[in-house]
Amino acid sequence: MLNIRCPYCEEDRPEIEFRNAGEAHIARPDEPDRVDDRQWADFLYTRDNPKGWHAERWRHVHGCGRFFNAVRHSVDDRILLTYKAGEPKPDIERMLREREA
Amino acid sequence: MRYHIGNLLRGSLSGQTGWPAQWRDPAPKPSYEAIVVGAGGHGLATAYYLASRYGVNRVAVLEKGWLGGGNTGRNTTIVRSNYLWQESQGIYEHAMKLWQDLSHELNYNVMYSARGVLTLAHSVHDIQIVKRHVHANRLSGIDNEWLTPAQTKEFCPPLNISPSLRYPVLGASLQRRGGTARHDAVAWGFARAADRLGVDIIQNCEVTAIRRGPDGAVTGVETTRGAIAAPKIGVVAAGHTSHVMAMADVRMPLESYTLQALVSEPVKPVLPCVVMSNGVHAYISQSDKGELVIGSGTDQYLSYAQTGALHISTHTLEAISDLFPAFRRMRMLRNWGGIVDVTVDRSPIVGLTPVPGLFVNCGWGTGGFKATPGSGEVFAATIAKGVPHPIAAPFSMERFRTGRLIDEAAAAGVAH
Amino acid sequence: MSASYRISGGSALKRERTVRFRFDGRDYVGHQGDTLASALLANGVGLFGRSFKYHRPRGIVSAGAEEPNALVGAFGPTGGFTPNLRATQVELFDGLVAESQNRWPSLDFDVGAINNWLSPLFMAGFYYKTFMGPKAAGGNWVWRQLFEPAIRAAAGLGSPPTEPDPDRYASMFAYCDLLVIGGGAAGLAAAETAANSGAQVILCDEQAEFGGWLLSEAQAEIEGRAARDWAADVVARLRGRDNVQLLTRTQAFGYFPHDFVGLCETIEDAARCRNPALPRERLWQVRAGRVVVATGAIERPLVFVDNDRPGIMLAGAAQTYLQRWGVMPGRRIVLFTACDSAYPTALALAEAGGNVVELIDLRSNVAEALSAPLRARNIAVSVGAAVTGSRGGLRLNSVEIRSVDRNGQTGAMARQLACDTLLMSGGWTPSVHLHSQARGKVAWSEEAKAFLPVARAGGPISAGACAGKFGLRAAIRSGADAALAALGAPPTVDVTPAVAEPALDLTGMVGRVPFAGDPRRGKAFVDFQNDVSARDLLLANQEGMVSIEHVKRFTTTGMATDQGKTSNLNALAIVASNLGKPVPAVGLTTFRMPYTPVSFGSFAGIGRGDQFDPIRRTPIDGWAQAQGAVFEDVGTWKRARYFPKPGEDMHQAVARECRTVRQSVGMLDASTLGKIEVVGPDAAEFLERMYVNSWRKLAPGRCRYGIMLNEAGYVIDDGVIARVAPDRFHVTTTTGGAPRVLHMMEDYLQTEWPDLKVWLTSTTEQWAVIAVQGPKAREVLAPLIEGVDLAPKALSHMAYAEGRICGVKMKLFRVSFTGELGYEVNVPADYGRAVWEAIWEQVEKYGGCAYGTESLHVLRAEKGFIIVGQETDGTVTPDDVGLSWAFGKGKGDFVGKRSLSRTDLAAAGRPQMVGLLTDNPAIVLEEGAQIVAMVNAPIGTEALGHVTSAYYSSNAGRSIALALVADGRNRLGTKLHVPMPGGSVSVTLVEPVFVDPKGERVNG
Amino acid sequence: MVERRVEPSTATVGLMLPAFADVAALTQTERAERWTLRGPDAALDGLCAALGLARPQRLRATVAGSRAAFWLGPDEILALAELGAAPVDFGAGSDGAAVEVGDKFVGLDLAGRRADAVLASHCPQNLSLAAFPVGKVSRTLYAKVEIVLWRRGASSFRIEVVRSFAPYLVAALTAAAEDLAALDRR
Ligand SMILES: Cc1cc2nc3c(=O)[nH]c(=O)nc-3n(C[C@H](O)[C@H](O)[C@H](O)COP(=O)(O)OP(=O)(O)OC[C@H]3O[C@@H](n4cnc5c(N)ncnc54)[C@H](O)[C@@H]3O)c2cc1C
Ligand SMILES: NC(=O)c1ccc[n+]([C@@H]2O[C@H](COP(=O)([O-])OP(=O)(O)OC[C@H]3O[C@@H](n4cnc5c(N)ncnc54)[C@H](O)[C@@H]3O)[C@@H](O)[C@H]2O)c1
Ligand SMILES: Cc1cc2nc3c(=O)[nH]c(=O)nc-3n(C[C@H](O)[C@H](O)[C@H](O)COP(=O)(O)O)c2cc1C
Ligand SMILES: [Zn+2]
Repeated sequence: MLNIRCPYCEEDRPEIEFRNAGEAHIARPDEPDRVDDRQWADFLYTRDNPKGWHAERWRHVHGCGRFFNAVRHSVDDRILLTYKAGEPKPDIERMLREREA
Repeated sequence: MRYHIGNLLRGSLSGQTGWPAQWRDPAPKPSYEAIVVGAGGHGLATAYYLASRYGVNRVAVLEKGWLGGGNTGRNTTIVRSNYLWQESQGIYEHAMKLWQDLSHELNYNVMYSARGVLTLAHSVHDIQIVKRHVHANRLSGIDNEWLTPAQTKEFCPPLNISPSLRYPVLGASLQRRGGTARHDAVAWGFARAADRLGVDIIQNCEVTAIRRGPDGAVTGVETTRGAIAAPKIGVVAAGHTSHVMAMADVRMPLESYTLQALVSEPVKPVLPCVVMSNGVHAYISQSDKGELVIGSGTDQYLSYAQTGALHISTHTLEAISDLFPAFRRMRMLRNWGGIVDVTVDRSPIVGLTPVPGLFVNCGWGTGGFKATPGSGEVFAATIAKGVPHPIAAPFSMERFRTGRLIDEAAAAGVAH
Repeated sequence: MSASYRISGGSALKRERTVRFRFDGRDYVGHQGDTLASALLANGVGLFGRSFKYHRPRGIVSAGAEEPNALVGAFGPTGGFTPNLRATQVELFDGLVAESQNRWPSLDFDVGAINNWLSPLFMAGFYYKTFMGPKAAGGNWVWRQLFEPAIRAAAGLGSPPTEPDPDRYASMFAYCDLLVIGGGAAGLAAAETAANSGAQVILCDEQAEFGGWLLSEAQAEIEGRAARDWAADVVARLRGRDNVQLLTRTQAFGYFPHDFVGLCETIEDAARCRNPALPRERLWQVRAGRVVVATGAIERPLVFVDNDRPGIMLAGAAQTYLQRWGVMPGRRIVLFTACDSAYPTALALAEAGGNVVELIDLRSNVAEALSAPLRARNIAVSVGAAVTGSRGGLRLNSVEIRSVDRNGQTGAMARQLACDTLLMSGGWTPSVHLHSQARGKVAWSEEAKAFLPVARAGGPISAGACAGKFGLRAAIRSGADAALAALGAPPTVDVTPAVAEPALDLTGMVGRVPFAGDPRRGKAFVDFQNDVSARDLLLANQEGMVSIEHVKRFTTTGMATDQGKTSNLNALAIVASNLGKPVPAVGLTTFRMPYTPVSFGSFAGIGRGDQFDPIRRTPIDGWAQAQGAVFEDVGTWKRARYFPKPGEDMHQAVARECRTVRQSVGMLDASTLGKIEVVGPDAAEFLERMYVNSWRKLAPGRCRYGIMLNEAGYVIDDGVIARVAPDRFHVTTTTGGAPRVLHMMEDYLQTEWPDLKVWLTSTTEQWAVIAVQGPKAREVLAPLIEGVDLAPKALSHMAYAEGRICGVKMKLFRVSFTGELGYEVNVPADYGRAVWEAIWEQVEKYGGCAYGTESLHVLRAEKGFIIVGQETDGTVTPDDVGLSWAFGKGKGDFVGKRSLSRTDLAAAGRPQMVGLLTDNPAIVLEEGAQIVAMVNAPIGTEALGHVTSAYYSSNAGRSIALALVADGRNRLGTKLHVPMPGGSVSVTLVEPVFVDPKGERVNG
Repeated sequence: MVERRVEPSTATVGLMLPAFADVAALTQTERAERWTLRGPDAALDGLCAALGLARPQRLRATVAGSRAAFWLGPDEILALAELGAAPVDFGAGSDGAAVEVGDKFVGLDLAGRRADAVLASHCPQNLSLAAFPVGKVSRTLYAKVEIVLWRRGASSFRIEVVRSFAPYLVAALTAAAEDLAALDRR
């Protein structure tokens, strides 16, 4: 059971309080009618599915109720950071370099 | 040397020293007619049928680890074909027919055991869904029958059909040809048979890049054991498909999750069939060796770790203990995970890709073991001919654009 | 009966308390503190079971969790039976009944032992090569009917439990700064060091007592006293602290991400005899700040031909039986070792009066300091020699010994040495299981002949023997250091107590003991339980199984219930030598949870019966129960399905209820309907985007039927939505869909449109909902209601009003899911039952009835209203089910809209909802039945659709059905066929409305 | 004028815990009024003020007399008030929402020597006094149901649970208390 820091509660909480909601930063087209079927299908279904760092959405559904994002490593489950919904996708490479330094 | 009781008896006089290696350990050649990426059951079956039925013999199967070590080696081995949609019935029933004689075809006892698969219904809504499957299957000539709770109990004595269960058993469908097969034997049987037809199975050889010509078409792969050329590449990498396809700049409608399974300590025969419940999320059978083989759900998040969370297996064992109150005293012997690649409609993708020469067979998610021979056969045809096999055609990537999904999940909860 | 192998001593025993127990039908006596293994050994029982495949007689090998052989079935204090228990871990209690396994008719005489003679046939993987049956005879049939059942009957170990488990299982979540796994020297030192620094500490050990090897130690002293006394002191100090939680009989079985560790605590059976209310086990789920793993090392057997006879045991185990349980393992004892630890063992046994005849050491160079004390006690010490075989029946009676030269060649001459007990030691394997489960890497150490844990920043820290620190002082020191490192405390001065210990080299050997002749001759067992011998490994390699993972699966080595604790390293070394590779190039198989098997019950905990999932009941449920309603599960809710009168079956009850509703009035408990209050200045705009309908122009006080799609364009929910105020909507959802819909709304609101000022609150359970439907509905309610004018003009169909009923605050909806004049009365849940009863009094006056969900389904089907999840299955668009009319005209984007124009969703000929009338009005179709164009359609005919709903309608006086049929609306009036096992049923496609097609009745 | 008047019936939550009073006692609280308050801070300030309460800070409660407000999330508060006081006027047109949920929840008081352990048996949060001090509130899980947990003292808690889940919750608490009673006496 992962230990996830909720950026709203500002506490680490057990995974079962949360619900995962898939890849983060996939913007819903502003004007869906203007995108073609392929772009729409990409929005609906195509995902990066990376083996490595992954920005993903979570909701603290049995806690504060808020959606937020986490950068988690899909192989070893380390969580680099969590941040509030609406905040930009962090520069993961840079963060990792800074960690190292 | 053929596998045969006579040879085994003869072998017993000489300490079984006469058996040759089941497959060679060849070094990669510079080029092949076709490369299959991934030596899981599907990849090996693809190679076997390419060589045996479609005349493509200069084939290499590249495997980053040991053959059969992916999901093929870690699944709960349920085999059935009682799917809802005609497209699915087509491909799974194609496989089901091949299972019937697979041991002979491969000269390898894959221990296909038609023990019957029960799918339990726990509510009025479940009954509607299960019966819809039964009717659809009957029309397609796929055996599937409805059992009352009493008949279900008769077929599976340890099952608790008490009406006081939290989710009582209100009946079940039974596919009698459904059952299990020995997962390792399937991989090994296909590997040995393909090897005998000249296919090079190259283990410890991870594909790290896909090479493409100026026209965009594939020309080969780079691997941890050097570059290998081929005009056709079939990617059959299950949970790792997105990762491999990204090497050719193709993004896939897939997400990879860890799916767990576990076995109990072995006991004498107690469970005569396979029991599945989508309602309480439990899948169970007993292996030839005596362990109860139990399937859990996936973790909720994307993962390439082959271990799952404790609360997931906990939930499964709760369900199993409720359905089989005596099994509560059984003990978990080993728990593991596999990485399954899941599409939004829980149906596979088999066919061509936007990259010429690149073919893909993936998205079998939590339920592709049963399809192994059928999937291999139609994928081999697709690679050999360059056009989708009719059975595979509906499973193209195009369906995500047109919306013509084959949504087994919507209709059945989970597809195992 | 006297326990003839019991001598004095035995620190674990309470000698004054005797315990009676039964094994294989014979009664024995032991002491409190005994395990089944120690008590039987004390009674001279050496034969414990039969092996998996060859049914070879087997005795005890070890004294702990690693035991491969001595598996028994036993009944617990409350009567529950468990197979495959290790006798070494079964604690005695008065009245224990245990039995051996995998033998017939008896342990002494087992027919299955014939397999031992057939073993040349039954080598690894034999079943893949045969039993396929003659192809002509339909090979599969022969396999299924003949061979497979035979294989299955032979396989398996113990008998399965057959009775429902009578026991309880408890659970606990725990947090700590430091979790210490293993309470030997290293673990105790780690726990005490951490405790001293003020940290919250949990220390667990799978055994009944803390101390680990210290309890078996015979020579070493700490601060001038027996090592076990030091352990007792540390434990006593730890017990006195409130920042330490001590857990004995508690196995750490699984290590999960983010330092989450699963522990299984076993409650002592003797205590459960005294108090049957005690749970059997308790699952601990521990989130640890840091973890110190101090799980010790496991001794390796030596692999030589016939090394599995009863009487052949690990040397350390013998020392443990002696020290802890006062058991002398045999009458004539020989030791065979590849490391130093057997020497103190030999001495200890001799000092306790044992007849130790000889120690055989594989090594040629052995320090005089080791052997001299043995020789002084008349124990012969033969160095550069090996045991190469054994003889005996149900117990060992002699071993074969040969010299071994420096190149590992055995001499030609063999001598036989009579003995009933051989104690072996191949060296010690660090228990890196949990470190590996935590995704820690291990590295091969050639000096230690072991894989040692490689520390990872932030990961668990291994200490003591499991980290290759075999000496006592080294173990204590490494435990203390590990605790400091884990807590980030500065390294302190060395506070390790003064330890006096012999310097022992525990390296030993891995692989197969040197042997003479053909490697395929005889069975030198590697994995005792699964009967895997060195020649099976050789066969696997010969057949091309070169990956250790293939070898494992082909031979099943390491796959038994002990998971290869004693065998894995030997197996892999043998494979390495077969392949001519170094050991690390072959590599280990994966360590998986659980460390030792854990009962399903422990995982399942309280989750059984009604506690499996919450049973949700409405405020009115008690009334329905009192009326004898029959309930159905709808999601987690129990809903009244129908209310049978005496003698009525479901069909009769439903027919009556449906008739009554249309003729006078009926009431339904609709409290489970999902309800969401949507509030805020942008509420209408938000709904505009979430539903296909328009909401901006809906006036306060009015309702509208809303349809919700997912982004892929398929119908996922529906419900009536009332505008309560300009900025406030009362949204209803399906019963099952409520949480999903709220989650999805929150998702869009929080992440797509955070600019919208809208706030959502689930009010599902705030309001009890009573639907009153039928021509008399108004008369029924009018006398009870205040503040709302029920007159049709004042409160027309799809109107909403607030007022009071029976003095209680009420939200009133004039809506109808039956097509009749109808209301839905919402009152605060605590008033639900009382208001229901008040309305019921009225309803009874009009000859009305209460109706359940089954009648509800019939009534709505008569009107062609869909049920999401029944007419729809996640692949159905609004147009498919005839709901295009609901689309808001000229409205902008909404969830799912874009998808509706995708090729397939916009295509002609999609399945469309229609009504079906069977030619024979008495035949009720089966839901889920298929629909085809042809009578008696042959197999393989493509279905045109399926029946989604089918009922007998007492109001229509015939059966009715709804269906999804390809291009259905264009086929109205045509005949199609429903193939059933007994033949086709012909149906005519009609508009999906069977009662009141003009829809006049809602107007009352 | 309507003749018929009815009384409320309190949600029945099943067996309480008297037999394990040495472990912990569980009692159902009186019926109460409750509101879910939602909105940005400014709106919540106003809504709380209407109840005579200060807006609670993250994971905390504010209390005034028999009223209390629990922080559930950055835009969500659960407010409690004794029945029968003067009706509350939240005022119209604020940027937030006050929704009546008095009967949605059932309140339970759990207190006693081992109250924390009874909770820790099935609640996955860290309930040590350091991590969950007196005055802290959190929405979380107990076995399979969601609860709102408020620590009122070192060994006393208030639990709010959605009414249909209450019987399950009480049964789970009871099982935990039974097990602890037996285990402690071991
Ligand atoms: C726990 C569990 C239970 C399941 N239960 C069932 C069940 O009961 N019934 C059922 O029908 N199905 C079940 N499944 C699903 C089934 O196992 C899979 O669908 C099926 O085995 C997939 O076969 P495959 O050959 O495509 O994949 P795999 O066997 O996973 O083979 C893919 C191979 O590709 C290799 N590979 C990946 N990347 C590379 C690379 N870059 N280079 C070289 N090689 C690479 C991998 O190492 C792997 O060996 C289950 C799955 C799991 C995990
Ligand atoms: N024969 C010998 O002379 C010999 C051999 C090896 C080690 N030793 C001695 O062993 C000691 C090493 O101390 P140590 O503390 O490292 O090891 P240890 O063996 O004394 O203690 C390890 C403890 O961990 C427990 N354990 C193992 N796995 C567990 C799990 N998964 N969950 C819970 N508990 C688990 C065991 O029950 C055991 O009590 C030293 O005293 C050393 O001298 C002696
Ligand atoms: C059907 C089936 C039965 C299994 N039976 C056993 C078993 O009896 N003993 C065992 O140790 N493992 C058993 N396993 C699990 C394997 O040991 C192993 O965990 C699994 O193949 C995944 O590989 P990994 O754990 O090496 O990652 C079984 C696996 C499967 C798929
Ligand atoms: Zn939060």
